Amino acid sequence: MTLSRIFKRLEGPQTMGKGPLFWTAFAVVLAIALAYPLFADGYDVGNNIYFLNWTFMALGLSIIWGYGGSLSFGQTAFFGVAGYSYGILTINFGTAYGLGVVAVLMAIAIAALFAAILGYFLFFGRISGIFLGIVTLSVTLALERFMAQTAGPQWTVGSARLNGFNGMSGMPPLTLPWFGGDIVLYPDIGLYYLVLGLLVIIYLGLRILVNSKFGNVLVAVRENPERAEMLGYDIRKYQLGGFVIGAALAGLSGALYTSWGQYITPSSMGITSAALPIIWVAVGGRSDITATLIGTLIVLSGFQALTIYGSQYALVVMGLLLVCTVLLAPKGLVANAGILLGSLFNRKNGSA
Amino acid sequence: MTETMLDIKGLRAGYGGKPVLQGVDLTVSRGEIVAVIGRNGVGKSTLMKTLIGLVESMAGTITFGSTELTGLTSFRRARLGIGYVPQGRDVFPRMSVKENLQVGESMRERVSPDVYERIYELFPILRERAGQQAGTMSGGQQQQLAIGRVLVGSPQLLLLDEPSEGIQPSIVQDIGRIIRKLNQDSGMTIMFVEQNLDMIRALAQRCYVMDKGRIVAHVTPHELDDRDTIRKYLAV
Amino acid sequence: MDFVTTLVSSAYQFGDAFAFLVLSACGLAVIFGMMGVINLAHGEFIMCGAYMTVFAVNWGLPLPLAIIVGSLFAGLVGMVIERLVVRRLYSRPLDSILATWGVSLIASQGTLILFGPTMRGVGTPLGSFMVGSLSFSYYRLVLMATAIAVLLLLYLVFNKTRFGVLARATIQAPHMASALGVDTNRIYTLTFGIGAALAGLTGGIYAPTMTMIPTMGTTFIMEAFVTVVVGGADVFIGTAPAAVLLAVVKASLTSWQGQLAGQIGLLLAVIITIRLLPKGVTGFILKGRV
Amino acid sequence: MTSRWLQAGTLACAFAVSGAAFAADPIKIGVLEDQSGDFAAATIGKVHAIELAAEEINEAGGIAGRPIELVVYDTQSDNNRYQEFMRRVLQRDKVDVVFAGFSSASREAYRPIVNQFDGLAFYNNQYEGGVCDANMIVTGAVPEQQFSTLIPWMMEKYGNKVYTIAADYNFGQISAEWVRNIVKENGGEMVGEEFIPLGVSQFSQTIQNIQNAKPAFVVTLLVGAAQASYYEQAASANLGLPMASSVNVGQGYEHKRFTPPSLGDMYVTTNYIEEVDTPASKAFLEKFHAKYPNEPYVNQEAANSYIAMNLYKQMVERANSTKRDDLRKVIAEGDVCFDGPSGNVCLDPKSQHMSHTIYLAHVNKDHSIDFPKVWDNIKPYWLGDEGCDLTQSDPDAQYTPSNPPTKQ
Amino acid sequence: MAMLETHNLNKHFGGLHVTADVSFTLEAGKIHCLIGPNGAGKSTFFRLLLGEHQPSSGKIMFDGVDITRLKPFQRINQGMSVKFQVPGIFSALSVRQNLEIALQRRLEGAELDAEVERLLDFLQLKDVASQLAGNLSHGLKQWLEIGMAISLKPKLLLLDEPTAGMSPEETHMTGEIVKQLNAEGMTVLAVEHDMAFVRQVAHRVSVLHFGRIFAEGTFAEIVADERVAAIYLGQSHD
Repeated sequence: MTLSRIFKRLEGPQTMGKGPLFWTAFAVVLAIALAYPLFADGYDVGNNIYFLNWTFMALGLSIIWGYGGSLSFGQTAFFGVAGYSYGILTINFGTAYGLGVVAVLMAIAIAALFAAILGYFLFFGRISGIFLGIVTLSVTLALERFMAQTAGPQWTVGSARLNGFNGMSGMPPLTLPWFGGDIVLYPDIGLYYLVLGLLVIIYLGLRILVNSKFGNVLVAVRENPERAEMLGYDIRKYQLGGFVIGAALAGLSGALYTSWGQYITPSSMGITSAALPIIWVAVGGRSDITATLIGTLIVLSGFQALTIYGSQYALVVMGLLLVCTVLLAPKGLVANAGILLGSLFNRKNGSA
Repeated sequence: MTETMLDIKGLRAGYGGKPVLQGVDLTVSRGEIVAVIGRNGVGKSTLMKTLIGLVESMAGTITFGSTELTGLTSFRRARLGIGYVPQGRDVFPRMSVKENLQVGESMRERVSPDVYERIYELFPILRERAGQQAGTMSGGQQQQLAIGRVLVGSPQLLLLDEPSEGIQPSIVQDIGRIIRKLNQDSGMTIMFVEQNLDMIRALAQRCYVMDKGRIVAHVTPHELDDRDTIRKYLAV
Repeated sequence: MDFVTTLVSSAYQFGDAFAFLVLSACGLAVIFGMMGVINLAHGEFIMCGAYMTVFAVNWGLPLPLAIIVGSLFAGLVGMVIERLVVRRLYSRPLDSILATWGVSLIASQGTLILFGPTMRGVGTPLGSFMVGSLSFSYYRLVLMATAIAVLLLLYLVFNKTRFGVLARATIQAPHMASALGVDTNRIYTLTFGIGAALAGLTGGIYAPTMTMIPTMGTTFIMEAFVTVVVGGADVFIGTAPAAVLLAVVKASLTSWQGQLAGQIGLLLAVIITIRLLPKGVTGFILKGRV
Repeated sequence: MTSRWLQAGTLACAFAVSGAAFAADPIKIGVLEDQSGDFAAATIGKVHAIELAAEEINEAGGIAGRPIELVVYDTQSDNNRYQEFMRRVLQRDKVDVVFAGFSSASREAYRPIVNQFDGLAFYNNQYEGGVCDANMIVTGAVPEQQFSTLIPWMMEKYGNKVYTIAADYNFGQISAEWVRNIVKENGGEMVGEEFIPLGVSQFSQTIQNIQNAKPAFVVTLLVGAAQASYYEQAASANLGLPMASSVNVGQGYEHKRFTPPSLGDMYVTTNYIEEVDTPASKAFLEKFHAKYPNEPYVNQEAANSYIAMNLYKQMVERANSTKRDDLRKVIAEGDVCFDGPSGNVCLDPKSQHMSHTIYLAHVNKDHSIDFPKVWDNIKPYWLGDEGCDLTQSDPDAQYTPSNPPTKQ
Repeated sequence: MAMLETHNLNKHFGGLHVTADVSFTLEAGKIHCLIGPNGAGKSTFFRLLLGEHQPSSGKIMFDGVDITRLKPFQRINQGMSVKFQVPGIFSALSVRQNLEIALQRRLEGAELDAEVERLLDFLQLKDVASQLAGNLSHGLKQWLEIGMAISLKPKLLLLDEPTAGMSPEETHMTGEIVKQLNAEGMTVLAVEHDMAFVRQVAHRVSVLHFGRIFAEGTFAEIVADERVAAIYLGQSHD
């Protein structure tokens, strides 16, 4: 009974996939993911951590854009802020004794705070739609340009040099406090399970969130902001809330990325980087977190494969893919496929 | 005088898949002035919008002269000689009166230069205010502009959607007089949607009565002198 | 430095910043203001104009003619892209951001594949003049004059020509314009084409002063966006005053504290603007009007 | 050409030439260079130079009898791609050595990964100096080699008032620091120093600042295509001052890309450019053009990459191993040298950087090049002097003059 | 007692005066209908009450509080609620969720669930509860929106043409719903031009004409007023 109540909170009209079939598939995928390091080589495990790192940022964008209807072009700004914060904190204080985890949490908090301040200006200034996109992009580019010029020795925080365009490096990898000594999480199996675990928790948590009251209002604001306001909701607060959650998730990506590669640069916030999350989310299907998650992983691995095998044509193919997706599958490839699958399945059921 | 200008058969149209027009049949002959009357919300404006192509029709035919209109975009219909004056006027608010008039030129390949003179004679206020921003004018002035604007394209058929709406009675009478003059002088065919009895009586030769997306009656303006008829077909 | 030299030098710096802001932004502003589309391929249209200009010079055309060829070519490409892609997305402005981003990826990498990583430019013509101890480039004056000419031309096109009247009518009430016989699709195509041609003109006219690489358009992008954000939707009452304002900020900060201060000043201007004037200068000027 | 074709082609060549002799396991060399994106112009030649060297070495019997197999990825001028592909070549392709990186940012992006997997990487670029890392071998020239020669010479010839404009990032900042220190040591005066944010392409104000300061010459440490617009704009404003640089011409062949005379009177210290008029250089250029007839320019990075391949061959053959520690023992002997297109070069055991012959290239008004001065065997002394000694310890760090190693 | 009062409310757009000196009082506990020909300024007046437009001058008092400068959602939280002319629903959410979003303003848990069921019953939406609201018929959308509006338990319910696009049966049914809500203590202001509906529900009727209150009285008084018939039908009143 309790189990069914939990499932009830995980399901709802805001998320695709429900019922035993979906959860069986979910369990199978999860089981494969858990067993994966047993039969994959170190490179694949490390590479998959890298892919999984980015999904948090994509999920965050799905919340603010797909569910909340406000396009943020500034996800990478929060990514960068958290990445630098993690770097500064861990270079100064190290990651032992659980300080690494604290640093990740603080990095996320700083990114969220930055988003709260920026979002206050944006949403309480009633900036919406396409203009919101330009403004968030401008802020992101500003941040990139600012960080790129911090090469001089005066730009240090404690013992951490921001190091300008070349980027900040030398931060220790994440460690988890454990009985009998900390576990150092290099990009191998340990970090894989940590990131996978985080992803499962956040995915399920977001499912609950978007199917909760807050999620309902968020979608209500997207669907019909006037009506939502006329139900007495201060829609600006909900938009801000979605924005901050999205930023915090981008921050998690940023902190994990920085610990993964022990490196963060301003170009993580440049225009190309800023556009990438939008592409992942749009290609997958922005208004569903499952579609976003699958889409992000497909696009990331697809683009990497293109770069490996397509060489200089990779970028051209990416551009074409983007244009075609927008024109032919406006809801996103994964979401459209999901809808198709759903209707096929229903039809079969109906005729049977 | 019996040449058919507009022939509508079984027209169904509406918004978002929901038909507002439930099969409208109606004809207008060349040179006529025909009114479509009815309560609010029965589909009169939707009919006008469907005729000019702003609402897509779902079924039925609209024949203008010998041309089938369904499937044509609205600018093509306008260029065939249908002038449309919408409810609420829809002047271009941040453009001058003169510029508003110039947009009407798009209905024709070539517009004779004296057309503006003729329009200014009909509506002297437009000459006076030629440089003023249209959005800053009163409702009555905007209505005159909206009619003047469509006359620049010398339409054969003029569609007027509630020309009296929100306008002072004296101006309503002026507008009525001008429309009649257009019909008499140049034989312009006029179809209008109206609730204003003064306007209907002053102008219409025939009236179609609409209710719930259908034509439910066909009356003469004289019949509207009867209180019960009014009560039956119009509001209050 | 004597007074005259200081004055000339300040005016020159202001004019230079103004020209760069106006020319960077005008194409973007026309497309955004008139059609509500954010054209992320703006930089690539600039690059397209610049490359075409250099090709035309290499074919033996004189530079001014080559710039016009470059501009027209960019406009043509713009119209094709409007037809193929942007047209389908007018009801989905956010998706048009994605699509134009895709176009920009294809364009810049496609150019790299076709023409290589760099191309030899054309030299800057016209030489220099001296005021006091300082020498100035005549060509920069041409840039300033072009910026003003572009604004003037845009004003004339959109206010004094038939096309301009129809374009503004289409923007203000597309359905009504269509019902009056205006082929609104054609207007959209032409407007997008004008925006692209303006970007191409910017590319062409800056081509002699810059390095020719496929990503050259990106150096204009930040200034372009900043100007459009501060200016808001209308080219005339928004972009032009915004460019004046930002040029003052940029030129004075740059001369006072260096290039970085100038750049940061621009961005602060954006932040302040969105708080005080969420709809940009346009919104401020139109406030209280219809 | 895709990376796979490259690999296949190289392999095919190798097998065709020496047949059965190559039954031995190939030596795998990872190549991560930017073949698209912002930096492509300067780096495509590096890939070609590596391919040229690999072909030559394979034709001559390979490295200790083992053929070279190249694993080439296009890093798209994108730091993330460096991280992805460095991991890939080390973990998946299990290469013996990696030749990687153009920008310092890309080097810093991959360096932690090389350290993590304890790999060995060659960085074949001229850069701001200071990398003290046992996993790295740097063959590019560093500031002490380029500025200790260039600046005193310029001051002697033109006067001692110096104005620096530099890209506002690590390379520019650190190089400017070097210039500042050397100018001071030689009794000169800095009349101005200006840092230009990356991506800025408009220089009117800067040009005026320079005119106001009236320097004897300008040190231009500009980077990237946008900033290269300076030369055109300065020429058009008739600035007319001599320029000194460590980065232009040798890397981005601006004198070939810009219309004369915008680079007129520029002096550059470089360890190689294709105009270098020695028999070794001419032979190298000839081989290069025979293989890549359409190469627009053979720059110093291409030469360094070619040299690096040959140095690696020598190290492996002397160590009879590809293990990093064995190779470093060879380097520690202090006589890993190669007589290549740029003259004789040797690896410095303390810093694992390379000594160079430094050519002073002078760009004439018509953009032809002459060499008023050549300095032989300039050593990368700074790191060693400051206390970086990789034979003793491996700090995995990058130092700068304002942030030197803590001396023991 | 006055639930809602406006004092000399003016609104003009450029040269266009949409409402002029509207002083209007709505008694608590009444159903008050606002009628008038198209373009009389009804919807502008409505938007002024909601706070979607700011008046050029004048004052709005609601239940003793000056709400003239309050934002729309703050007015709602003062105890008013609105149903728009074009149904303002959340198309991508289910009918049940639409109601939940409205009800979660004041209820939660089992109480909320019970109230959802009660409303679904009351509005006869039970059969379509799990459908997406966007797929409902026009009439059902209208009811759903009324349901959302009354979920807030407002003191004052504002209805903008609540029966637009409804069949006579649906219109009648809507009238009954409104009367029942009023009987439960809700004050109602409806802009409407369906006279059958006005006759069915109105305690009091005001006629808006050229942005002014032209006449006011009971339904019978208004119908009997020849001047009202005249302006409605555009007859010159001489």
